[in-house]
Amino acid sequence: MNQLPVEYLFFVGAIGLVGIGVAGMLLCRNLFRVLLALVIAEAGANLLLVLTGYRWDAVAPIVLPGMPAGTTMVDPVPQALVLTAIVIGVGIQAFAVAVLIKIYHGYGSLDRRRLAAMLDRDMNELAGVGPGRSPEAPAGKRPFPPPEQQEGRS
Amino acid sequence: MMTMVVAVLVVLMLATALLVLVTPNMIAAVAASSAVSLVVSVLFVMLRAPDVAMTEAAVGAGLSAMVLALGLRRLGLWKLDNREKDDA
Amino acid sequence: MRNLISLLFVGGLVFLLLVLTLQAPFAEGPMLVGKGILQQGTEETGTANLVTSVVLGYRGYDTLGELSILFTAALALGVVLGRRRPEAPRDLEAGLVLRASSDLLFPLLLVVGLYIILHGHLTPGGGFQGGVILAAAFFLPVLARPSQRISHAGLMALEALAGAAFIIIGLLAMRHGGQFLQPLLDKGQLGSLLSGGTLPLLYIAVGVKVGAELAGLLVRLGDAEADS
Amino acid sequence: MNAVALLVVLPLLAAFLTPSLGRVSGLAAKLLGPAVLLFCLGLVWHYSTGDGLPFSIALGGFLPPLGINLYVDSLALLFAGIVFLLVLLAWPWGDGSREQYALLMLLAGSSAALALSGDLFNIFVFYELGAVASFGLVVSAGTRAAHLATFRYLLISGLGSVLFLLGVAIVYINTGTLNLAHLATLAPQSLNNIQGLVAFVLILLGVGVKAELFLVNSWVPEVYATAPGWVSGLLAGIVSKLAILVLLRLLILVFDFPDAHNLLLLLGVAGFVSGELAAWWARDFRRLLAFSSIGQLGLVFIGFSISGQAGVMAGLAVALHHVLVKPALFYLAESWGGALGRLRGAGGRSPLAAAVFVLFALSLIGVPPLPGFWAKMLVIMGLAGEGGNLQITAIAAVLVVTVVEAAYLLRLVGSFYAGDGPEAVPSKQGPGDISRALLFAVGLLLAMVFVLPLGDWLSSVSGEAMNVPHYVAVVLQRGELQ
Repeated sequence: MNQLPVEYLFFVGAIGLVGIGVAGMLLCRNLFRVLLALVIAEAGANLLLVLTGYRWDAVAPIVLPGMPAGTTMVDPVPQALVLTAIVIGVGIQAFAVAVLIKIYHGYGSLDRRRLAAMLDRDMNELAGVGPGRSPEAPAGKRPFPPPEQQEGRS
Repeated sequence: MMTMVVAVLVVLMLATALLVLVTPNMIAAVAASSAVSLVVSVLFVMLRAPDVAMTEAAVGAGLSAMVLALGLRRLGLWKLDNREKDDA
Repeated sequence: MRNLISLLFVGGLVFLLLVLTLQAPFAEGPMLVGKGILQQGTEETGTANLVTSVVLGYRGYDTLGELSILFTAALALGVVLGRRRPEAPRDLEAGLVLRASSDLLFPLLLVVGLYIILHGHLTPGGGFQGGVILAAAFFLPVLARPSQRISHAGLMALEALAGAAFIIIGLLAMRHGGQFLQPLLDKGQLGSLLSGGTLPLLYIAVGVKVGAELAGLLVRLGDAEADS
Repeated sequence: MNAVALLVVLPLLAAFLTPSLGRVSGLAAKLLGPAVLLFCLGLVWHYSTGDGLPFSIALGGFLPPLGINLYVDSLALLFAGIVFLLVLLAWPWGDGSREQYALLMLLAGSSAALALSGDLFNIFVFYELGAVASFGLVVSAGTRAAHLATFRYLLISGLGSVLFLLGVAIVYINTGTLNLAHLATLAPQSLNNIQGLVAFVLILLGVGVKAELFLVNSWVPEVYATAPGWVSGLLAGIVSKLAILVLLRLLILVFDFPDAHNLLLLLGVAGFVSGELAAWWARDFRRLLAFSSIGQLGLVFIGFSISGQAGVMAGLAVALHHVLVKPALFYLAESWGGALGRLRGAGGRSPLAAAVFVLFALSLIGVPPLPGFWAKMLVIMGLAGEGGNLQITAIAAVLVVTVVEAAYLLRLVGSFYAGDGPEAVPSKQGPGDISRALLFAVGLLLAMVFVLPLGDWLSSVSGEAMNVPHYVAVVLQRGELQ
């Protein structure tokens, strides 16, 4: 009955996937890779969810002909949840790829930081305000000096 | 025996997942993410979840890789020697 | 700095989860709902595959939400990539091997997909898995013969029909004071193809919808490639 | 009673049919949605005026906790009604494409489902549905900035859903159930520990993405600045409010621990302070509104952190006030959405719009007769009633930051009436935007006049929502599964 290490292993696997995925989402700079990291994190969460319904002494939750009554089965509920979650995941993923294509068309880059800077500039342009926190386009009077100097662009 | 198999699979899975994050080649990254799904689906079989395993194999390893590959082609990253400049 | 905070966050998350789940009652969780379903599931829904009884019976409403999400994703993807452009020049046809094998594979995939959908209440598999295979069956010819196109309108209509069918089967149950999505029809002999009441019908709707949906997603992404 | 499922199902059915119907007849596609929405509004009215509330239905005839149930009380019906009303108001302002109509119906259906749902995983499914529908609406602006903002929103939201799933896994492994009522009976034993707290934090972060919670709200200014104005109004009016309703239910039924409340208080104060300070620094109208929205939702969380009925009531009051104010302000932003400097002298060019803005601004600040004052008052009174050190600090923070809020709003109001601006450009309001904003202003004034009956009604609604034993009894009427 010394099955302890195996259960640790499953958990380590699931949580490791989540950890790697989330770390990738936060640290990678290429947006396509960030999307891949999200996929990995989702797979980890799904694995963890299936683990919650697992039993050692049980069989898959399918009644087969000739199966003795009262056979223990694993919990079907988390499995159903994971089925749902997987399909949801792929739908969102396809949409994300389409958006990514458009972003690449629009900005010519997938680098997260460069894109963030360009988004900032775009939003300022859209709103008709100058780049950065410049002192010459304030609303009314500002009692404090601007906290940061204008960035490189004029 | 079971422990050994699971240990090998888990290590393989985590290593592949890390590979997704660090490999400079995007095609390899997509392939690796598909491989992660494949290992996960094997784990699902061991956890007695055949339905989930089938779905993960069909959706995660097959379809999702296809979607990502189509995306890569459109993004112009479909090159084997592509060292992305954008990734740190 | 930001990287450091991110790493700390991830480290904390992993550590917490590890500590918590290793304390948790693994493999002997309370399973209150699960036990109930294992006891009553086959009687209440008439399906041999209890995961199917959960997906379409006990949590059929979740499945409706999930179908809606796929539908929404396809719609939103259409909004992003825009309406289809008029015929753009396409690549030449693929090689003979690919074409021949696609001709060979198409009926095979179709049959396998339908088989998996139809037996979803008996064996592992069902609408989602079969639907993915159907999608592959319809996308394969597109890969082999880029000049041929699948009509988006047709796929969309098929999908709308399947989605509406799911809801209407659910609504029919309400006519006689039943609840939305309550199983109808005879439950039949457990383990035979014609068992499980309306659940196999629901699974066919799911399969067709998922298949049309995913094929549409792939075709759209592939189309987008043509005019780049 | 079972017809209550139609509130969710009919909008979804309409959404499925709209794109195909639009191919046959554009007019039919345009009219199908409003017809369904009006029918749903009628249904909401029918249930909320009839007796027999609260009740619960078991979908598919599978009794909870095995199946999924819909729980119908005044609070759920109130939010469902708000959803249908706001979507109906937004209907004529889209670009008229059938995809957009379908997305609006999906948003309506998913939001109604969230309001009624009595199952933890079901909440996840429809939360995701609402998220994807809102991605589609935001991206319909079609600019590259909108695409990028949507993608960043999608990533945060994806991270949130992973965290939510982890939380669900921890809850399930400890209790073996997902039904909220069943969880309410089990939580005092199984979840009143570190596991429960971690599950709460994970689920809070997951749902908090849409509720603009501090830490996971970085998408808010980007999305609100790039999306079409009416979409921002919908997001601020519907999506964030439904996320808050979900959190409220979970807080009352499942995670009713002191630690959870304190955490909510901290995050709420952080959100309020950071939001209002950022709004002070904002230089364009949309981002000012976005940051102010973060601040207001922080105030809602502060309200919910107060234990007992006072907290529920305070949080709901702030949330409902925000529903009245923010969508209207975003409608105004449709033509005012530029730099604040360009709004100089706007009071002369479109006096009506400026007057409406002044009204909303005063209410946001909390000037006495207006409803915003009562909402803020309830929060502060509730905090004072708790009386802990943390709560006193929170009161001080709220009061100080209110001064900041007043300063930036009044600064803007002042510039409206400060002669003609340097560039007398657009800032003229279209008749559609101003008439809708006026509708909300009238609502606000009515709320001011009828503040006492409203207060009584809110008190009874929150009392009903607070009554956990009753909730459990209604849902698990046929005895609990062992």
